[in-house]
Amino acid sequence: MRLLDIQGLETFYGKSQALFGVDLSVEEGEAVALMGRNGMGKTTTIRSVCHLTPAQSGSIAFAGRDITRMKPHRIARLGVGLVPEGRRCFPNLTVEENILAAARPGKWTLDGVNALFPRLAERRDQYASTLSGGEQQMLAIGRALATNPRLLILDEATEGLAPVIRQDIWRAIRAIRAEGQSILIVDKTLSELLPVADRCVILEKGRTAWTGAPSALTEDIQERFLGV
Amino acid sequence: MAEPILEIRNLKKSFGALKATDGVSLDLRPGEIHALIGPNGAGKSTLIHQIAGSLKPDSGEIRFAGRDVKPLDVAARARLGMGRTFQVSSLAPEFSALRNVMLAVQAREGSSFRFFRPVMRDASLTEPARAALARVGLSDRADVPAAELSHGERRQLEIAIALALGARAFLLDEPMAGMGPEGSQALTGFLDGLRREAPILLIEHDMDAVFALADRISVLVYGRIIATGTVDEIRNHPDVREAYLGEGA
Amino acid sequence: MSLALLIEQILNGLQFGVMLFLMAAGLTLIFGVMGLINLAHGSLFMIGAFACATVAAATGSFWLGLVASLAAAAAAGALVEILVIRRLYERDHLDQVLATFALILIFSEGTRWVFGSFPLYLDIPQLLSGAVHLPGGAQYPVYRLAVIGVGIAVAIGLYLLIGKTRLGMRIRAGESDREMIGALGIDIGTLYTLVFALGAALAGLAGAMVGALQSVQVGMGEPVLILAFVVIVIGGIGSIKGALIGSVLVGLTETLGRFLLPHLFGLFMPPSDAATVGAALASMLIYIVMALILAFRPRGLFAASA
Amino acid sequence: EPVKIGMITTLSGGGAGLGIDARDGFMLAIKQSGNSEIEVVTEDDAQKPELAVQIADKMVQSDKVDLMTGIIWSNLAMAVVPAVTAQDIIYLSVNAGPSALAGAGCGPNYFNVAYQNDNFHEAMGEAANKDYKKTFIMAPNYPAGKDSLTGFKRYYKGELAGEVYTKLGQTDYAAEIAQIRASGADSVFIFLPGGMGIAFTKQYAQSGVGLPLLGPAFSFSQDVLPAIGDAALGVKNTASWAPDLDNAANKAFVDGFKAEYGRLPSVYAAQAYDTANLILSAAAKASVKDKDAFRAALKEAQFDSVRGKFSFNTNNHPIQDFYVREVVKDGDTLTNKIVGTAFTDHKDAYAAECKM
Amino acid sequence: MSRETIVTALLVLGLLAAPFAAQAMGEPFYITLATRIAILALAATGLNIALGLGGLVSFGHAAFFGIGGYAAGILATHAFNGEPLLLGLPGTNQMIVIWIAGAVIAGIVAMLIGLISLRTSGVYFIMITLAFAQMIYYFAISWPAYGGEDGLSIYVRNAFPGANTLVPMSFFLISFALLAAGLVLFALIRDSRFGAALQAGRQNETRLAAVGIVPFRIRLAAFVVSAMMTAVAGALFADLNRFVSPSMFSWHMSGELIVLIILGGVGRLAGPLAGAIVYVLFEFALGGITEHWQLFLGLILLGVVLFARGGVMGMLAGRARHG
Ligand SMILES: Nc1ncnc2c1ncn2[C@@H]1O[C@H](COP(=O)(O)OP(=O)(O)OP(=O)(O)O)[C@@H](O)[C@H]1O
Ligand SMILES: Nc1ncnc2c1ncn2[C@@H]1O[C@H](COP(=O)(O)OP(=O)(O)OP(=O)(O)O)[C@@H](O)[C@H]1O
Ligand SMILES: [Mg+2]
Ligand SMILES: [Mg+2]
Repeated sequence: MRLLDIQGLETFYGKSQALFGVDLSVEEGEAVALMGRNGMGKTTTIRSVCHLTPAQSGSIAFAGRDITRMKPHRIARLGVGLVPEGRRCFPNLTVEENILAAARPGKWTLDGVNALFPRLAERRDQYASTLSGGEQQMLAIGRALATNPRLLILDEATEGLAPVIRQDIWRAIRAIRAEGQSILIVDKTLSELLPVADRCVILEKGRTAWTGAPSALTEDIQERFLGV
Repeated sequence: MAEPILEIRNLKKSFGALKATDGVSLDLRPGEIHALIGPNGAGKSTLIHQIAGSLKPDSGEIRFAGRDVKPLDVAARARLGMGRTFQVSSLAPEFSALRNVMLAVQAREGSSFRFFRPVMRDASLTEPARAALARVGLSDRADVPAAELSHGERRQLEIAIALALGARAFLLDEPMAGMGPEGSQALTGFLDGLRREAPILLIEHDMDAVFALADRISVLVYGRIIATGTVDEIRNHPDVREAYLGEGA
Repeated sequence: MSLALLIEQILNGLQFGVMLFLMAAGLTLIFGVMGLINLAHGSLFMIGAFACATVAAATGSFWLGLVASLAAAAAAGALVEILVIRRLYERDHLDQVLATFALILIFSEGTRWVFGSFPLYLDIPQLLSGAVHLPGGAQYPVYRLAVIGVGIAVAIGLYLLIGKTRLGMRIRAGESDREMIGALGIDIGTLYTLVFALGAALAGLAGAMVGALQSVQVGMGEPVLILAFVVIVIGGIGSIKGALIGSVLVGLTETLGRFLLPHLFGLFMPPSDAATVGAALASMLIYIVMALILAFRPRGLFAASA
Repeated sequence: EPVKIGMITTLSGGGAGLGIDARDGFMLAIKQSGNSEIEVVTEDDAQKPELAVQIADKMVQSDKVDLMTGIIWSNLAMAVVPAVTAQDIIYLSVNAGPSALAGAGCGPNYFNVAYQNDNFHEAMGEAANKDYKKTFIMAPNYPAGKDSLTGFKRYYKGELAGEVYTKLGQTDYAAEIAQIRASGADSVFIFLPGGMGIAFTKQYAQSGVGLPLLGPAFSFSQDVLPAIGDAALGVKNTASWAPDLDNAANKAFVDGFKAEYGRLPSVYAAQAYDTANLILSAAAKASVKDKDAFRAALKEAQFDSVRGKFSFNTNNHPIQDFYVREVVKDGDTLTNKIVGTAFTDHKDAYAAECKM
Repeated sequence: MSRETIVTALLVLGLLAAPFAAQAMGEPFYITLATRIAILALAATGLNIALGLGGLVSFGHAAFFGIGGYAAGILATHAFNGEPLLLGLPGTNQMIVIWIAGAVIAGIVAMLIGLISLRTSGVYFIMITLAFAQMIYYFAISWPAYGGEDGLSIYVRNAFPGANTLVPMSFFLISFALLAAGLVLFALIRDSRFGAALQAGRQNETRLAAVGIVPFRIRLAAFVVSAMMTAVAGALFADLNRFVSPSMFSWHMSGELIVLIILGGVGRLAGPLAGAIVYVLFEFALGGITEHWQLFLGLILLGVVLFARGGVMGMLAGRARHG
C-alpha cells in the first residue's frame, strides 16, 4: 500500500518559490532516501508534508487520506513522526520530558528510547539546552520514535553524531525498517544512506529530477545531481 | 618547531558532578590543522567555549598568541584573532549574508562607534566582505537574508565570517555538519588551503574530512584526551576504535 | 514599637505576599509559562471582581459570585485567545504588547459602559467574617486566612500542573517551539486556548477574592498588573516556586518598609517629616528591591532553565 | 448673549464617578433654569493632566469657549487653570482647590465655587476636638494628602497617636490597621479618596478595631457609600453640604437629581450644581463678553446655593459653613445626615497671601 | 526611490503642511495638535533607537521624558522667581540651554540606569527599566519642592532666539525642526557602523561578541543617545503644555511611547511619526464624539495589530526591507 504520495508539490516562502513540482512516494514498509545538493528543497518538501510550510499547490496523501490541508498535529497523529533539521529539542524541558511530552502509546516507550541511546538515560534530568550537539540529535530521534509513527521522517538525523553512534543509529534504522517501519530520510553520507534505502529520490532546484533504486544511482548521476 | 599560537594547560571545567573538561592540555601550531575528535558529549564544544571565552574554566591555563587570555571576554579574544564558528549556526538572521560578513570586517577594522557614515557605501567594508563570500562560494547569495539561507548555506556563511575576521587561528566546531557531499568536498579542499593563512583547531565528526586534513588528531573522551597523534596512529589506536570510530573505520 | 506588633506586621507581610501570589497566579501561567505578554491581565482580574459583585448582589451569595467570577474570566480569556492572541503567536512579542494594551482600553471602558462609573459593593461572605485570635493577643481576620489558604493551594496546584504533568510539559514545549510541538501531534492551539482560559480564570478568582477586601471599580486591575509582573520577574520567569517566593519577598518588603522606614527616619527627624520621607522611600522600595535583585541575578531568583 | 462653557472632567477610568456626578449636577442646573442661551461642551480628561491641557487648548482655540469648569483633580487643575486664566478665560472650579491657586497663585479669572482643599480637613480637626484627645491620622503621600493632614492639625488640639502616609493607590491596609490597633488612639482620621477609602473602610470594619472613624466627605460621599456598604455606618465626616441640608434650593436639587438620574447626588454634584447656578446668575446680570462686568457679577455670588449662604472671599474662594455628617441608613440606602456644625463662615488659610 | 522613502517623505511633509492649512482655515488648535504629534514622535523616535534598532524594550523611557520636562519646568521656575538652583546656578528660560541641560542630565541618568539594566535582557530588561522609572515617579510624587503630584506650571513659555514661542506656529516650527533633526539622526545611526553593530546585537548577541564587538558598550551608548533624544522631547512637551507633572514619569507614559512605535512600525524611520499621527488624531477625534472613546480607540489599535503587520508603516510601505 502507498503510505505517502506527493504529487506536483509547489511551495513558497513568502514570495520566493522553493519547490517547483516535487513528486515523491513512500510505500508501506519502504525506506526512501531524499537527496540533492544544499538548498535544493529537501527540507522544504518535508516541511510541506508536515504542513509546517503549507504547499501552494499539489497534493499530499497519507495512508490514502488527503492531508494537503490538514493541520500539522492531525498529520502527526495519523502517524508522521518528524526528526527536524537542526534538532529543535525543547530547551526548557529535561531530556525525559522531551521524550514524554508528545509520546503516544505503542512499541516505543521511554525505556525503549533509553535502551537505544544509553547516553540519554544518563542525562535524563538535564535541560535539553545544555546537551551536547550529538546528545540533542539523539534526543530528537528518540522523541520522534516515542510518538510511534507509521512514517518516520529523518532530516539530517545523523548530523553531528560520532561514527560509533552513527553506526548504532544506522543499525537501529535498519532494524526498524526490517520490522516494517516506513522511513523517509535525508542524509548527506551516501555510503551509509544507500545501503539502507530501497529507493532514492533526487531533487534539483525544487523539482524531482531522478527516482530509482540505489543500485541504479550511477557515478554519472551522482556527479550530475549531487556533485560527487 | 614554531611557537604554538594556542596553548592549553591542564584545563578543568565541571557541571555539577560532570567533569566536562578534565585536565585537558593541547596546543595549536602555526600552519597545522589539529583535529579534535571524540564521542558526543565528550566536551569538545565545551572546550571551544572556554577557549573563545563564553564559558569560564574552573582552573587551568589558556594562552593565545603568547598572552594569557583568561581575563579577556569573548569580544576581546575575538579581536586578538580567534575566528570561531558555531556548531549550530549563529548569525544575524535579518541581515543579508553580506552584512553578516561586513560586521566581521567592521569589527576587525576597529571602532564600531562611528555614527554617521553609511556602511553600505563604505567600500572598505563591502569589498573585503564580498571577497570572503566569494571564497566560500556564496557570492550569488550575498543579498539574501541569513534567515532565508538553507542550512548548508548558513554553514558556509559561518566560515566566511571567520575569514573576514582575519583570524590568527580558526576554531571550527563541526563545519561540515549539514553540508552535502559536494559541499563537504569543496570545504575540505578549502580548509586544506586555509591552514597556510592560519592554523585550525577542527572539531569534526566527518572522518573522511578529518583523515584527509588533519596534521595531528587529539581524541577527547569524557573530558580527557586519551590520545594525540598522526592520522595513522589514531586510525589504528585500539582505544579510539573502541570509543569513537567503531568497527567501520 | 513592641515585638508583638513587629510579629504581627511580619504576618501581614506574609499574608500580603500570598495575596500577591494569588493575584499573579494567572499571569504566572500565561506569561511565565506560556510566554505571552498579557497586559490585559488586570482586566481579567477586574472582570472576575465585577462578575462576583454582580452575581453576589443579585443572588445574595458570595459563593455563587465566586463561581461566576471563574466562569466570566475564563470565558473572557478564551475569547481573547481565540480572537486575538492566537493570531499573534508567530509575531514579535511587541505585537502582543500593543494588542493587549488595546484590550485594556476595551475591557475598562466596556465594563464602565455596562456597569456604570461607580464602584460596586462586594463584601466577604458571612461564613468567613470575624477574626481568630492568635497567640500573643493579636487577632487575624478569618477571610485573610482563607486568602492565604487559596493562594497556597493555587501555588501547589500550579506547581504540580506545570512541573509534574504531561500537560505542563506540553505547555512549556509550546512556549519554546510551537511549531515543533504541533508537528509532534499536539493540538497546541486548543491546548493554549484552554491554558489561557485557565490563567484568566485564576485572575478572575483573585479579582473576586481580593475584590471583597478592596474596592470593585474600573481600573482596579492596573496596580495588580504591575505588581504581578514584578513578582514573577523577581522570582524568575517560568518558575512557580520563584513566583511564590518573589511574592512573599515583595509582600514583606512592602509591608515592613511601610511600617519601619518612618520609624527609622523618626530617629533623626521630626515625626511629620519622617512620616513623609519614610513613606516616599517605602513606595519606591519594591522597585529598589527588584532592581537590586536583577542587577545581581539578571534572570531572577529561580530562572527556570539556564 | 449666548454663553459657551467648556467642561473638562473625568468621565472614564477609575475616577469617572466623581466627574460624572459633577457633570450631571451641572447639567441639571442648566436644564432646570430653562435657559437656552447656554451651551456646554463636555470632554473627558481620563484623569490625565496632559490630556486635560490638550482639551483646554482645543476649547480655547477651536471651540472659543467663554468660561471653563469641571476639573475634579488638583493636579489637573494645576495643569490647566494657570494657562487658561492667563488667556483671559474665566475658570470656575467645581471641586479642586489647590492651595497654590488660593494663595500666591490666585487671580481675577479664577473662581473656586467648591472649597479650598484644606477646608474639609480643617473642619474635621475642629469637630474632633469635642470628643477626642488622641487621634491617629493617615493620608496618601502626595500633596493633597499632606494638605489634608496639615489642615486637620491646624485646628485639632488633641494629641496625635500616629501620623502615617500611605502609598498613593494602596489597596491593602493590614499593616496600617495593625499600627492603629497598637497606637492607643481614641479615634482615627483618614483622608483616602476613591478606591483607597473603600478598601480601607471595609478592611477596618473587618479587623474589628472599632475605634471611631473620622474623615472628610470625600471618602464617604454618595458616590462610594454603596460600595463600602454597612462598614461605613456611623462614620463622621465633614463637608459644606449634605443631602438633608434644609433649604429650598437643596430640596429642589436633591429631588431633581433623583428624578433625573435615579440616584442620590454627591457633594461633587452639589458643588457643580451651585457652579452652574452661579454662572446663570451672573449671565442674567452681565454679558459674558464684557469680562469685567461678568467677573463682578460672579463675585457678587447672588444665587440660591444648595449650601445655604455662600459668598466669595477676597481670593475668590468661598466663605461658607461646614457641617459634621454621619453615615446612616435611610431605608435601604446609605446616606449622610447632618449631626453638627464645625465652622460657620469659614475662610481658607491662604487668602492673605493672595495679592489681587 | 523606495516606497518607504516616499511614504516617509509624505508623512513628514504632511505634518509640516497641516498647521499652515489649519491657519489658513482659521483653526489654530490644529497647530497645537500638530505640535503635539511632532513632540511625541520625537520622543518615540528617541526610544526607537533603543527599542527598534537595539531591541532594548525600555519600559522606563518616561523617566527621560520626565527629566527633560522637569529640566524645563525647574529651570524656568528659577528664572521666573530669580532664586538660584543647586550649587548656585541660575535658572534660565532659554529653550536651547534647557534642551542641553535636559539631554545631559537624562544622558547621565541613562548611563547609570543602563550600567545596571543592560546586564539583563528580554523581559527582565523591560521590568528593570520600569523599576527605575517607577522609583523616579514615586520620588516626584512625594517630593514637595517642585509641586509633587500637583506638578509645576511654567507661566510663560520659554524663549527661543528670534522667535515668539507663544505664537503657536513658531513653537510648532521649532518642534518640527527638532523632529526632523531627530529623524535624520536616527537614519544616520541606523545606517552607520554603530547601527550595524546595534542591530546585529538585537538579532544575535552571541554573534556580535564572537566577531569582537562588545554588545554591552554598544547598547549602553544607544541607550544614552536614545534617552537624550527623548529628554529633549520632554522639554518641548513641558513648553507645549506650559506644565510638568509626575505623570510624565508614569508607566503609562512609557507604555504610550512603546505603543506609538509598535503602532507605527518598529525600527522604521517614520514608524514613531506614523504612530503618533494615528494615535493623537484618533484620541482627539474620538474624545469629542463619545464618552466611551477609549473603547473605540482600543478597537482601532486592535485592528491595526491584527490586520496590519508591521503597524501603520507596514500597511503603507510594505514589510521592512532587510538590511
Ligand atoms: N525560511 C525561508 N525563507 C525563505 N527562503 C527559504 C527559507 N528556508 C529555505 N529557503 C530557501 O528555499 C530553498 C530550499 O531550501 P531547503 O532548506 O529546502 O533546502 P535543503 O535541500 O534542505 O538544503 P540543505 O541541504 O542545505 O538543508 C533554498 O533556496 C533556501 O534558500
Ligand atoms: N550547562 C551545562 N550543564 C550541565 N551539563 C552540561 C552543560 N553544558 C554541557 N553539559 C554537558 O557536558 C558534556 C559535554 O558537552 P559538549 O557540548 O562539550 O560535548 P561535545 O563534545 O561538543 O559533543 P558533540 O560532539 O555531541 O557536540 C555533555 O554531556 C553535556 O550534556
Ligand atoms: Mg535541509
Ligand atoms: Mg559539540
